[in-house]
Amino acid sequence: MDVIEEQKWEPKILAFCCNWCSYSGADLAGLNRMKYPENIRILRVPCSARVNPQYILRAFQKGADGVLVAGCHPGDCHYSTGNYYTRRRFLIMKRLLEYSGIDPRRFQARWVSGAEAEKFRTTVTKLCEDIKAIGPNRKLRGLK
Amino acid sequence: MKYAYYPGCSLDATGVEFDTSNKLVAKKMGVDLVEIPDWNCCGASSAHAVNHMLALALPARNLAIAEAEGFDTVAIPCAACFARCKTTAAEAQSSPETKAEISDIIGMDYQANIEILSFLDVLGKKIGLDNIKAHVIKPLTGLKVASYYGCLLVRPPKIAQSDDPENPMVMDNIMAVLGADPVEWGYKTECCGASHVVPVPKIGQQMIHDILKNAQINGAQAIATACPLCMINLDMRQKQLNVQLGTNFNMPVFHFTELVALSFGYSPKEIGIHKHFVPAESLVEDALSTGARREGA
Amino acid sequence: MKRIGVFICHCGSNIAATVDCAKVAEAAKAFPGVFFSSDYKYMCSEPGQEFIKDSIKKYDLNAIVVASCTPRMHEHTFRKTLANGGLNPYMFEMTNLREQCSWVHSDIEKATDKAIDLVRMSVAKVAKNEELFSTTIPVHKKALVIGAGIAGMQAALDIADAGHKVVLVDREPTIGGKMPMLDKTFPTMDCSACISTPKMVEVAQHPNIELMAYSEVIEVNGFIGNFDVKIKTKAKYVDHVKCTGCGLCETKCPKKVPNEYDLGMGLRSCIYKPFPQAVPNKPVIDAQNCLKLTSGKCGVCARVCPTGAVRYDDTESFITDTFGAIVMATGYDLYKWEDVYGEYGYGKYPDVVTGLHFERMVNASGPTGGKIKRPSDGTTPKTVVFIKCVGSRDSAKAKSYCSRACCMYTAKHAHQFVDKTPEGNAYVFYMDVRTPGKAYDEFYESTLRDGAVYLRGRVSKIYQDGGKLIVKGEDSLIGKQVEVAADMVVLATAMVPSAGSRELAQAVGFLPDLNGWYQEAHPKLRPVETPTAGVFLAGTCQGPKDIPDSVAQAGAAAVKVCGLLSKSELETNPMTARTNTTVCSGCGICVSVCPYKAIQLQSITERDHHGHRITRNVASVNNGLCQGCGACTVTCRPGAIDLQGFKNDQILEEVDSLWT
Amino acid sequence: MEKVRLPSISRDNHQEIQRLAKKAGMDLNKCYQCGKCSAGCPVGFAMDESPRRVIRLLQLGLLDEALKTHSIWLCATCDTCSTRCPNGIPVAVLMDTLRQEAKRRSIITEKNINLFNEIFLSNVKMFGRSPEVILSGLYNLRSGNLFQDADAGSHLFKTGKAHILPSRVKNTQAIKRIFAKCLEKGGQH
Repeated sequence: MDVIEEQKWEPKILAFCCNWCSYSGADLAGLNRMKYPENIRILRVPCSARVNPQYILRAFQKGADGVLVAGCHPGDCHYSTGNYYTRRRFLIMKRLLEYSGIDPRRFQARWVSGAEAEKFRTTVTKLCEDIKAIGPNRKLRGLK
Repeated sequence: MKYAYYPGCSLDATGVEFDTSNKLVAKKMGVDLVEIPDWNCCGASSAHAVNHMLALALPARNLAIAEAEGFDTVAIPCAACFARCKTTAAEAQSSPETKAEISDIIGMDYQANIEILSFLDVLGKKIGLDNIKAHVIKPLTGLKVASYYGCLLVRPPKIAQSDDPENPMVMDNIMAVLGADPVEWGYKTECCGASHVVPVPKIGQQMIHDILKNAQINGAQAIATACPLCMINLDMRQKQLNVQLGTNFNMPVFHFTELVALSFGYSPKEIGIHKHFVPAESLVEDALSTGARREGA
Repeated sequence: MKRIGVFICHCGSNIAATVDCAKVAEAAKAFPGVFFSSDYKYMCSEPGQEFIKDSIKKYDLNAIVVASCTPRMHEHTFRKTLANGGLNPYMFEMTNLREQCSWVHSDIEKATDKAIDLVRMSVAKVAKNEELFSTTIPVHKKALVIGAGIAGMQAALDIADAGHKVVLVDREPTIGGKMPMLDKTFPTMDCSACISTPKMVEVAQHPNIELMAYSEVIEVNGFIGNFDVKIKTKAKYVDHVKCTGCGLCETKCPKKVPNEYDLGMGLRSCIYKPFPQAVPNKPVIDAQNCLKLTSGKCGVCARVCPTGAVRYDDTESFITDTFGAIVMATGYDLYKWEDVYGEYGYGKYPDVVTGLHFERMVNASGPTGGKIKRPSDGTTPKTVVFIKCVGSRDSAKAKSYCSRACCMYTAKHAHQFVDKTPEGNAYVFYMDVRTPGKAYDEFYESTLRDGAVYLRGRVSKIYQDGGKLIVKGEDSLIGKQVEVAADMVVLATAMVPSAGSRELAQAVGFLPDLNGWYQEAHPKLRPVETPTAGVFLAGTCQGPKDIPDSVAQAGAAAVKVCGLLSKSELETNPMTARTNTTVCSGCGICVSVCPYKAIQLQSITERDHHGHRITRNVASVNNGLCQGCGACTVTCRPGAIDLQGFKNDQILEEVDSLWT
Repeated sequence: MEKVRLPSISRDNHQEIQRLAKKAGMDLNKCYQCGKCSAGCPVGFAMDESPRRVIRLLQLGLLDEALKTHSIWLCATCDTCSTRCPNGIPVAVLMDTLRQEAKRRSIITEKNINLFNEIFLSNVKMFGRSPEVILSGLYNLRSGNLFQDADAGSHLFKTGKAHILPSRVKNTQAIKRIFAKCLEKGGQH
């Protein structure tokens, strides 16, 4: 993209939030009228363990600049063990992305409980700042 | 069995009879003790009070020499030296950086893979009770012994790796196979204050006093030690205590290998029992003779 | 072909103030499949819902997106609206414009752009929605309560009183658990047996309760409303139908062994009842020690039994039954302090005992007839030291948690000792005094007034010195070492989950927490439920508790059970996993990740493309058990298993829609 | 009673305390002040502040007060405390660390213990070994307790437990190198 576009570029960040903790954490942030950047797009899933690594790859292919997977804290999973799978899965995922040339800062897995509105806000805000600093993602773009 | 042997400063002086008895016992058990050439002081009990690296480097040099000489095991009579060496090994093993730093300081390559044994380990773990029992020809029948381990042979547990940090039994068991009668007491792992008795006599004396007292209360006729520092504190200081604290201690104290050597048939003289401060020969004679009588009968 | 309707809600000004709703509605018109799009002031209002229903008819819509508040608020409302409007309620998606857009942003232009994106996502998803139908499963109106301590008995009684059948299982020869072993209960000091044994009798006589003592649950299958349970009853060697419980056999039995019930401080015969008020009040034979059963000699009990109830050839028996709900009430054990506390003597000093020993000692029906005596020599101790937190709050040696009841029962013990021993000294070593209960702190204060001396500090060492036990501590309030020459030491040992509770949990189908306690479904909002639907928790199996809390929790669990058993059938959530058997390879990985044991491998027979009959395994999901987490879907390599309502293609459409 | 004004932690001594705690391999917040360390301490009876209170001082940020205690010098490093601590805190190592720090700042509340250590180590530096006679001899001289243990002396010589001529390491250079290196690596002697 040319310079002008580069300047008015706003990152688009996709956030997978588990229905029981992180999604309600985001709701609570709303209830408390906490402000955070508009760049975040929340996609509701029942459990962070429902998030298939394929979705993340697809997001980056389609042009996501950052992806967040947020779930209940380990041990607090509504489905008792789901987020343990999430944790292991995305440790590996991070390495894969790194390997395929994607700045690991673009993908994050975080634990946000239904009570942690402030944590949700700071997490997404930080993520946005990081991504803005890194610039637009061109890796995997349009790969089919 | 062939072990590197690190006598340490005390065994060359106040602990000389410990050195003697260790060698006698080792000989009888077919253990070949080879003194580490040109060994140096391990720094106990002052280095760790002053400079962490110094406390690691001084023992490391000895261990490195032993390793270079091709030994895979070193036997260390003195509990303080034992503790310092084990600590050094532990820290070097847990961190490659530390190991490298140590090697750099001593100007030798320290592998930290040589096995470190106290003499309790040598007799208890390696030689074994049955083996010892087999060599007992003069049982110390009925001798009421309080086995005194002190601190450094059992603590910290991760470092010392003794049989138990709170109620070690290895020495008691050895005493039992010698025919002696190990007494149950409360101070077997209390600290004797090491060198405290020199710079802060009042404190050191109190610590030594409590140990002797508890042994006495529980009916011990003698105390067996596994460390020259403990030995000198408990043996040499009794006279002093009696003067300072108005006690009347007269409790013979032994290096535990002395008792082993005695039961193996060595004479008190060659072991050096007469070198003790608290006269111990008569007690030994009694024990041996009752033993002999029982055998005869 | 989907005909999607989109409705943008202003929520008064809540959304409209920051999002240009008209613009969003306008933009939505351009989304693929959208046939109607509009904004409205309050979608959830009566007219709002009417507007949706009318539009469904008017524009022949078959899928709806409402963009308003969080679905956690009104998803259910609008699903009903669809149903009333003649659509399947699952042909619906909701966009969260309030909590996750208008309330968290202030820049109208940016917020509006985001809102358009969010609506586009929902539209993309709803385009892939399918009609879903919830099925119903029957509920067997019978409850199983495992463990007959005070919590288990209370739960059983409450459920039975509500008119439901209950089977109450306990592995011991008698029900009652630990409470009858206790002497008095804090803070009221009423006699523990006097209030627990009547409950035991009530349980035994209740027409709705079937008591299975000396029995164990060994296998659990099925799901909420339909648990198939296999229960083993151990060999009693006594026919409890014939036996009158006269007790003659017990008096005549020639062999005596230490009585577990008195923690080995007393003796019992080999044909025995654990204690006089045992329920059932009939003996069993201890096969490990019985002379007849071990050596073939003896046989006295059979000879003296007036009803000929003794059966040396008795064997264990099994039953299987179906239950609608299960209550876990397996209780606690005391931490084995002897294994780790060398500084306290590894249990080699006879006069260092646990709180439970003390309870038996002060208990009038206990081995000492209620007299506090030193186990070593039977003398009355003058100075007793009580040590709290032995095994509790000790992450280095034992358990890091607080056992909750110890502060109170230690206060009780100290009180009882000074009460029974006028010139006695009671010293209590503590770290904190935790008395958060009605009349608890007052009780502690009364113990202080009784003359018990509390010393703040953990004891470092106990050793025998002649006839005395020397206890070395620090009074951390003055920062000085203290030494007590005690005659007896009582340790308040930690509570740990009862032996075998982990295996039982696995059999039932859930996992205990790190310490082995049963994990509640939610620490605040679902404290008596487990992650497994239809399984509830009562008493200390969930974590350390005192009697009042255990009883209260038992009542709560009972209410949940009654709520469940009051229904004759349950509607299942249709958003569950489903397998496409044609592509399922039967690898079974999904089976291993499912936290609810909802997936099983099932063999199917079919014809392959050559027409040959082949039999192979495929994963099949039990809708009764599946809770719809979707963990299985991600592990499925051929992508055969998918989650209804959150299918792969639905989510991928959402993702893609953001960048089209 | 002396008054402590909180917060007593200035930024730099907070960092200093964290550094020392890290060096000792412990987390100060882990200590819940149960006092088990102090209860079992064989030197406790002689300490001005129990080990527990020394840790408390650090928790409150009162570093100087902690370094001024006699306790950190009197600790015999017997590790009874560390072995029994319910939170696995290496108390004895902390005492070593604080002692070393106190010495670095020349806060020496137990002159004789310090003197003993200095003579001990200077002997080791000189001879590579620690000849007990010279140690006690020099110590008596410099501490002014001229006749301490003199009574034992004769017996020691008589029984050959003490020699006038100290046994020494041949390769004294190696030892000097070790001391030099350790000094340059910070810490002191």
